[in-house]
Amino acid sequence: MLSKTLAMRWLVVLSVFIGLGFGSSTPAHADEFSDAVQALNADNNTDKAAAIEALSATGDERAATVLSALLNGTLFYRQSDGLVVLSKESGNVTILIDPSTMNEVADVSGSEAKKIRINNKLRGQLKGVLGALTLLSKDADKRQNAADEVFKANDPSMLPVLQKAIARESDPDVKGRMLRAQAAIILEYSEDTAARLKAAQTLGEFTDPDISALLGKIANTSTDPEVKKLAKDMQDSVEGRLAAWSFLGNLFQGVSLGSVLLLAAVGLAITFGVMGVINMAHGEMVMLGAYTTFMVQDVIRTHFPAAFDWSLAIAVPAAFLVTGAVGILVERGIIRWLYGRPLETLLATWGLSLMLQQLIRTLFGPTNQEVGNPSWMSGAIETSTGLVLTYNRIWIIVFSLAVLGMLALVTRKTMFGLQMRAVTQNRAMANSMGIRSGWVDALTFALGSGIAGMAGVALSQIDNVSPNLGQTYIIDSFMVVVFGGVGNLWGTLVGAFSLGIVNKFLEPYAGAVLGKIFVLVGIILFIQKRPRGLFALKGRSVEG
Amino acid sequence: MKKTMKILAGAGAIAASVLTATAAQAADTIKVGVLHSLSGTMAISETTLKDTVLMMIDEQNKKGGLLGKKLEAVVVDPASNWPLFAEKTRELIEKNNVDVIFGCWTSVSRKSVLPVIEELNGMLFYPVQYEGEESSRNVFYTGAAPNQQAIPAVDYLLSKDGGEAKRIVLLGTDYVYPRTTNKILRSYLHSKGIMDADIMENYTPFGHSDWQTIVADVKKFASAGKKTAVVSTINGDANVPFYKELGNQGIKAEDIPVVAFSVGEEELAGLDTKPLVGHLAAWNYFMSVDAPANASFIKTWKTFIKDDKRVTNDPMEATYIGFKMWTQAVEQAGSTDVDAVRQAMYGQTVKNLTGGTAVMNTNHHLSKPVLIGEIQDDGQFDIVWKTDGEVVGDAWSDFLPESAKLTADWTFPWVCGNCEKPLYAAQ
Amino acid sequence: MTHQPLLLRIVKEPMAVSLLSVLILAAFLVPMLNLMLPSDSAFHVPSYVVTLLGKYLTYALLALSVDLVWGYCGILSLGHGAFFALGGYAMGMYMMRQIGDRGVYGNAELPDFMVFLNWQELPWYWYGFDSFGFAMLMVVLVPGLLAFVFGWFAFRSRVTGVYLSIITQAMTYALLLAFFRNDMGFGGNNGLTDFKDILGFGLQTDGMRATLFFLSAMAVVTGYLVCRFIVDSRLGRVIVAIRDAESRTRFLGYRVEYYKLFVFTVSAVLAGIAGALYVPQVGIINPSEFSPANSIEIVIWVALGGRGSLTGPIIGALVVNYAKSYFTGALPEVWLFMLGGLFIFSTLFLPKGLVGTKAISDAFEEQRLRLAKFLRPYDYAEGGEGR
Amino acid sequence: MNKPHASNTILYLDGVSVSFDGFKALNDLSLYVEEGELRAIIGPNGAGKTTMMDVITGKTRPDKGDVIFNGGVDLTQLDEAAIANLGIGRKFQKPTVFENHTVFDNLELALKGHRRPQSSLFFRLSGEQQYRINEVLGIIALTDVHMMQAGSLSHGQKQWLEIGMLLMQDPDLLLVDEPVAGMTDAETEATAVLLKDIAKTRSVVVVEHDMVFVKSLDCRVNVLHEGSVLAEGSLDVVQQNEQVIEVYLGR
Repeated sequence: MLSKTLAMRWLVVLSVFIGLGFGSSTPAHADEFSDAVQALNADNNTDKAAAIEALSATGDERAATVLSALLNGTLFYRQSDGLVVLSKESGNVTILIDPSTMNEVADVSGSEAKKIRINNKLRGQLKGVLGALTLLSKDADKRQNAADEVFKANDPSMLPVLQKAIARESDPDVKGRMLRAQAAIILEYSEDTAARLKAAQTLGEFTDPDISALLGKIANTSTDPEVKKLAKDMQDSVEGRLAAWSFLGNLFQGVSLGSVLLLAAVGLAITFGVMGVINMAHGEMVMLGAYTTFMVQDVIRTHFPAAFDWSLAIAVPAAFLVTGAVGILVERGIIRWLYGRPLETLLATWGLSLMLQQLIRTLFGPTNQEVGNPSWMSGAIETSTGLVLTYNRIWIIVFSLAVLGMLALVTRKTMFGLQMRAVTQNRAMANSMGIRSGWVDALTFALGSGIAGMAGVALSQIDNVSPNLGQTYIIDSFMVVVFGGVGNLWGTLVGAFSLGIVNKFLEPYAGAVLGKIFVLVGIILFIQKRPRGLFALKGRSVEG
Repeated sequence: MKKTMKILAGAGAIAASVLTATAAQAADTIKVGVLHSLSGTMAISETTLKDTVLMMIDEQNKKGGLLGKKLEAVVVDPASNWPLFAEKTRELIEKNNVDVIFGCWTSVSRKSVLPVIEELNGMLFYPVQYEGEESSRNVFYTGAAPNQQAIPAVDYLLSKDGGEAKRIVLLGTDYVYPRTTNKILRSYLHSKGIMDADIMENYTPFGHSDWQTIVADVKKFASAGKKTAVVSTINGDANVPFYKELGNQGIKAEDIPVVAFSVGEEELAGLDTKPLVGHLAAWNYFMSVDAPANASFIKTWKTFIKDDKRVTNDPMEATYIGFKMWTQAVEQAGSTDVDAVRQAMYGQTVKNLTGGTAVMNTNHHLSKPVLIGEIQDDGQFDIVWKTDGEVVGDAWSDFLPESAKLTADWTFPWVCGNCEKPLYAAQ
Repeated sequence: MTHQPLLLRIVKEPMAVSLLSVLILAAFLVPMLNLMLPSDSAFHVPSYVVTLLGKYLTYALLALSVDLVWGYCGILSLGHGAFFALGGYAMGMYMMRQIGDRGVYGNAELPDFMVFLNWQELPWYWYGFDSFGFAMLMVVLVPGLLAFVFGWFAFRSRVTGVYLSIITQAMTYALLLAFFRNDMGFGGNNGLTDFKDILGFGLQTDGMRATLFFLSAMAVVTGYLVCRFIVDSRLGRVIVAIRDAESRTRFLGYRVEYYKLFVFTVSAVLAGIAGALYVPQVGIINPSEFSPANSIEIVIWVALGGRGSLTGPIIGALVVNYAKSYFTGALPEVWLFMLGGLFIFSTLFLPKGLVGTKAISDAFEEQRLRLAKFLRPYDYAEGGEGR
Repeated sequence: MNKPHASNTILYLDGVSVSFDGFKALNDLSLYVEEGELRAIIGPNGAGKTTMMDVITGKTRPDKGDVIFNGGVDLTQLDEAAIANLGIGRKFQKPTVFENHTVFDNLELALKGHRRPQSSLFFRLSGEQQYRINEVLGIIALTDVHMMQAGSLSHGQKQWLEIGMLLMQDPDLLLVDEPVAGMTDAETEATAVLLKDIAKTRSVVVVEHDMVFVKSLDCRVNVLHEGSVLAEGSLDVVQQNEQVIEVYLGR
C-alpha cells in the first residue's frame, strides 16, 4: 500500500517535470483530465482518495485549481447527471464552471448543484498533493505556503521536487523555508549520517516548536548515537530560545487579559469610583454595547455588505450613544434619588440588572448572537517561533488604552470634567457656583455607561454575545476598581494590567483554576497591606 | 391589640393562599410540566427545549389532544438554580398535578430532581446526552449515554477513515460528565491497545477562555510521530475560545482532529465556523440529515418559533422522541397514570428524524443510531460516519469495573436500576 | 431601663411579638396540620408547602445573620453565602456518610462520586463526618473559624467599607472556584446529593420534614433571641457606635477589631447553622451556593425588609423568596421583571425597608405605646420615654 | 524655650515630623505639657494642629520624633484604643457623638473600664456608675434630655456631650479640638469655665481659633505654623511676637 502511494507520488513529481518541460498541456490530456475530475465524485472516500492521486498524476496544470476547489468546498456536482463543476460566488449569484473548459455551465441552478464532500483524511491528502503541485508556482506566497505544507507533511517522496525548487528559488525567505523542509526530510529519513548531522545543524538554527518536536523525536528514536546526541543538543538550544519567546507570549497574554479587565472596569471606575454608585448593572451596560454591535452588524450585513469592515467603527459611537442614553434614563429615573445612600444603589441597580437581562432575553432570545470579526481583526501575526499575536487581541489592547486616554482627557481637560470633579467633591459648593449638579450627575453616569457600552463592542469580538455577558465581567470589574483604589483612574489601569499579567504567569504552573484562586487570595492579602487599594490618597483625618 | 391581631390574620391569609393554591383543580386537561431554565446561565440552551415541548404540545392538540383531552403545558422557571429544580419539581407534581415532566439539562439539575421525582413517583423525560451511571425508575433518558456518543466517536477516530489515531487527548471541563466519560474512554482505549503513555487528560473550569498553554501542550503531545486526535467534552461557552486558539496555533482538523460531544448546531450558531471546518462532533441527530421527517420537523419548528434562522439540534430530537413515546404510551395505557404509562413505555418505538427507529429499553435508555459529522463553514455538520443500526443505550458502562457488574432493568424479574442480581429470583 | 429581662423588652415590641408568635405558632401548627389531617382536608398543609416554608425560614436565619453584621455593625459582607454553604457542606458530608452502602455502587467506604472517579480511599477531611455530633460541631466550627481568621486579618488591618465588601466577595468567589474542582473531593459541580437519612430517620418521610421545619422555625426564633440579646447588651451599643462613628469608638478606648470580629464570627456561625438546616430540606448542596450573586441576594433581602431591625431581615427574606417562588411558577417568562421591579420600587419608595415604612411602623408604634402603658402605666404617667 | 526632661511632663513631643505624599504636615515639632497644665494651641489653617492630635492619639504614626506620655510611655508604639485607655481623651473638631444612641447611652459607653467584648456582653450598670453618669449629666447640663437621641441635640449640646464623654473616660490628659466652634457667646463662656474647672484635676490641651475664648482660658499658648512651634508663652506675649503677627494675627 505504502509503495503504491509512493509510486503515485513519484508519478506526480514526474508529471510536474513533464509539465514544466513541455509547457502547456496538450489536448491529449484533456480527456484523461476530465475523466479524472469526474472520478472525484465518487461514492466513498477511498475512491475519492484514489481519484485525487490520479488527478494530480495527470500533471495537468488545471489539476491544482480543481483540487484546491475541492479542498475549499467550492467543487460541486450536478445532481441530474453528476457533472463535476467549479462554483464561484459573484455577488449574490453562484456561477458554475466546467473545470475542463473553464466555461460557465449555463443550465445549472445553484440548488441543483451539490457540494462534493470530503473528510479530514482527504483534506490532509489534498494539502500534501497541492503543496507538491505549487512548490514551483510563480506566486511567491503560494510557494511559501507550499514549502510549509511540505515541511508539515514531511514526506520523503517530495524530496526531489523540493530540491529542484530550492535550486530555482530566488526569494531568500521562501528558500529558507524550503531548506527547513528539506532538512526535516533528510534528518528523519536519510541513512547518511553526515547529511543527517548537517540537517540537524540546519534545523537547530530555527526557533520553532515543530522543529523542537521533530528533533526531540529523533533524539528519542534514532539508533545512530551521533545523530541522537546532536539532535538532543540542537533541541535543547531550540527549546532555550523558545522559552524566551514563550515568556513574551505569556506577557502578551497577560497584557491582553489586562486590557479586557481594563475595558470591563473603566466604566465602573466612573460610576462607582467617581460617583460612588455601587453599580451592579454595569455588566448589563457592557452587554447592551455588545448587542448594539450585533444590531449594527445585522443592518450592515443585510443592507451594505461591502461595508462590513467598517461595522465596528460605526458600532463604537453607536454603542456609546445607546448605553449613554440608557445611563441618563437610569440616573434620572433611579439613581438621582439615592445619592447619599450608596448601599441602596446596590439594591436598585441589582434589580435593574435583572430587568435588563430579561429585556434582552425577551427581545433577542436567550441564545448567542453572532458578531463577526472584521477582516482587520481576524487572523494573527504568526511567527515561526510559536508566538502568536492575534489581531483582535492587539486591537483590544490599543482600544482599551485609547478609551482610558480619552477618558483622562475628558476629566482633566474639559469644562465638563472640571464640573464633574467639582460636583463629586463638594456638591453644595458646586451648586452655589452655578453648576447644575443634576445634569452633571446625569452626564457623568452617562459617560460611565457609555464607556461600558464601548467596552461591550470590544468584548463582543472575543466573547459570546448572550444575555449573560455582563454577569461574566461584573465581579472582575469590581475587583479591578477596588484593587487599584476607588476613584483613581491610574489605579484602575495599573490594577487591570497587573492582575492580568499575574494571572497569566501563574496559570502555566498552577493551572487555570488554582491560578485564579491564587489571584483572589492575593487580592485579599494585598488589601490587608493597603486597605485603600493600590493608589490610595493619604492625608490627615478630617473627622478623625 | 386589634392591629396585632390584624397582622397575625394577614400572615395567616398569606399562609392560607399558599394552601389553597395547592388544592387540585379539576382535571379536564392533561398537564405537562416543563422544567427548563429560562433565566440564568443555562437559559441559553434550555429555552429552546421549552419551546420544543410547547411546539409538540401544540401539534398534539391540533391532532385532537390525548385520550380526548387537551394537553396543557405548565411552564416554570428553575432559573439555573439547582435546589430550585427540586423545589419546582415538587411544585409541579404536588401543586399543579402534572402527569409528566420534560426537563433538566445539566447533570446536577437532574441529580437535584431525582430524590423528589422518585419520592412522589413522577415521570421525567431527560433529553440531554449525559455521563450515564444512573437508571431511575421515574426517569426516561432520551439523550445519549456514553456508549451512544463517546465510544462510537473514538471508534471512528481509530478507524481508517477517521485517520487511525494512535494518541488521544481527552480535554474536558471539570465536572462530572467529562470526568466520567473520560474514565470510560480511558478504559476503552486500553482495551484497544492504547496505553496511558499515549493518553493525555486535562480539565479546565467552566467558561475557560485562555487556551494557549493547553493547546501548546496538545501540539507538543501530538508531535511524537503518532497520529493524534482530541476528544473534547469541553462545555458550552469555553468552546469558542478553544477552537479559536486551535486555529491561531495553526492546528487544522486534518492535523489534529477534535471530536466534541457538547458542540451542536445551536452552539455553532453564534460562531464563525470557517476556521473549524473538519472538526467533528458525535450526536444521534444532525440538522443536516437529509430525511423527509427531519425536513418537516425543521419546517414546523421554524414556523412555530417564527424565525427562519433558528436551528435544530440533538437534544431537540431527544425531546421529540421522548414526547412522542409518552403520547403513544399514554394512548396504549389508556391513562396518564405514571405506573401504567411506565409499563407501556417499554418497547415503545418512534421513528427517528434521521431515519431508523428509536426503541425504549427496559433500562430507561433508548436505542438510537450514532452519527459523526464534520463542521462545515455554514455552521452545519456533514455526516461522515454512521452506525449500521441502532445502539442500545447503556445505563452502566461496561468499561468501569464498579459499574460493569450492575444491571438496570425495570421489568420482572429485575425491577431494579442498579443491581447485581434480579430483585425477584426467576424460578 | 436597659436591665429589664430580654423577654420583657421584646414583649413591648408588637412587631417582634407578632413575628415571634407567628413563627412559634407555625412551628407547631404547620407540622400538625401536615401530619395529623388527611390530605383531602381543607386545612391540610401539603409536604410541598412544609419544605418550602422550611427553606424560607433557613433563608430568614441567614438574613438575620447578615443584618447583625451589616445593620448593626456596618460591615457589608458580600460573602455570607460562603458561611451558609460551608455549614451546608458539613451537614451534607454527614448525610453522605449516612448513605453507607446504599449508594448506587453499594460501596460502604466511599461516596458514589468518589467511586466513579476512582478514588481509592476517603480523604482525611472526610474523617469524623460519620458522627452526627462531630458534623454538628463542624457546622458551627468551620464557618466560625473561617470568619474568625478572615476577620482577624481584615479588621486588624482596618479594611473597611467597600474594600471589605469586595474582599468578602473575593473570598466566596475563591471558595466557589475551589469547590468546583473535582480534585477537592467535595463532589465538584454536582456537589453532594442523594441523601437518605439523618440519625436513621428517613429524609423523605413527612415526619422528618415536619421536624426540619420545626427546627428551622425554632432556629429563627432562637437566632432572633440571640441577636436581640447581643444588640440590647452594652456590646450591642458598642457595635452600633462602631457603625456610626468608628474612630470615636476607638478614641474612647474600644478595640474595634475585637468587637467586629466577635459579631462577624457569631454571624458566620448563625449562617452556618442556617446552611445546615437548608441542605436536608432542599436535598442538595453544590458550589453554586458560593456564587457571589447569592451573597448579594441575601443583602437584598435584608435591605428590603429593613436593616438595623431584627424583624426586618426575617420579613424581607420571607417576602422576597415567596415572591420568587410564586413568580417563577406563575410568570416564568417575565418574573425577572417583577423581581427587579420590586427591588427598584422598594429602594425608591421604602428607603427604610418594609418594617421601616411609615404606615407599618406607625401602626406598630401605636401598639407599642398602648402596650407599654398597659405594662408600666407609671412610666408614662410621668411623660418619660421607654427605651 | 528650654527642653524639660520627659519624666517631668504629662506630654512630651520632641522633633516630631509627619509627611503625606511629600507635604510636611509636622516639621520637627516639639511641645511639652506639664502635669495639671491647661495649654492652648493656636495657629492658622494647615498649621498642623489636627495632625498633632492624630500623632498623640495614635491615629497617625510620625516619621520621626518622640511622643512620650506621663513621663515614660512611648505613644508611637500604641494604637488609639491603648492610648485612650492610658488616659488620653480626645474631642474632635466636628462634634462626634453616637447619634443613634441616647445621651445617657453615649455617656455610659464612655464609662471608664469595661472595654473587652466579653465583659460588655454581660455588662450591667452598677449604682455607683449610674450615679457618676448622672453627675456628669449635671456638669454638662443635659440631665433633662438624657433620654433623647444624641442626633437630635443642638450643635452646642453635642459639643458638651462630647466633653461629657471625655469626663466619663476620666483621662489624665484631655485633647480638645475647637470646643466652641459654632457656640453662642453664652455657651462659649460657660465652656471656658468648664474647661478651667476640668484643668484643676487633669491636664488639658485646647486647640482653638477663637481669641476671645483663648484669652478667657488665661493659660500658656503655643503658636503653630507650618508644622512647628513658632512661639510659646502667655497670649499677651505671643501676640507681641513679630513673626506671629506676620503669619497669623497680622492678616
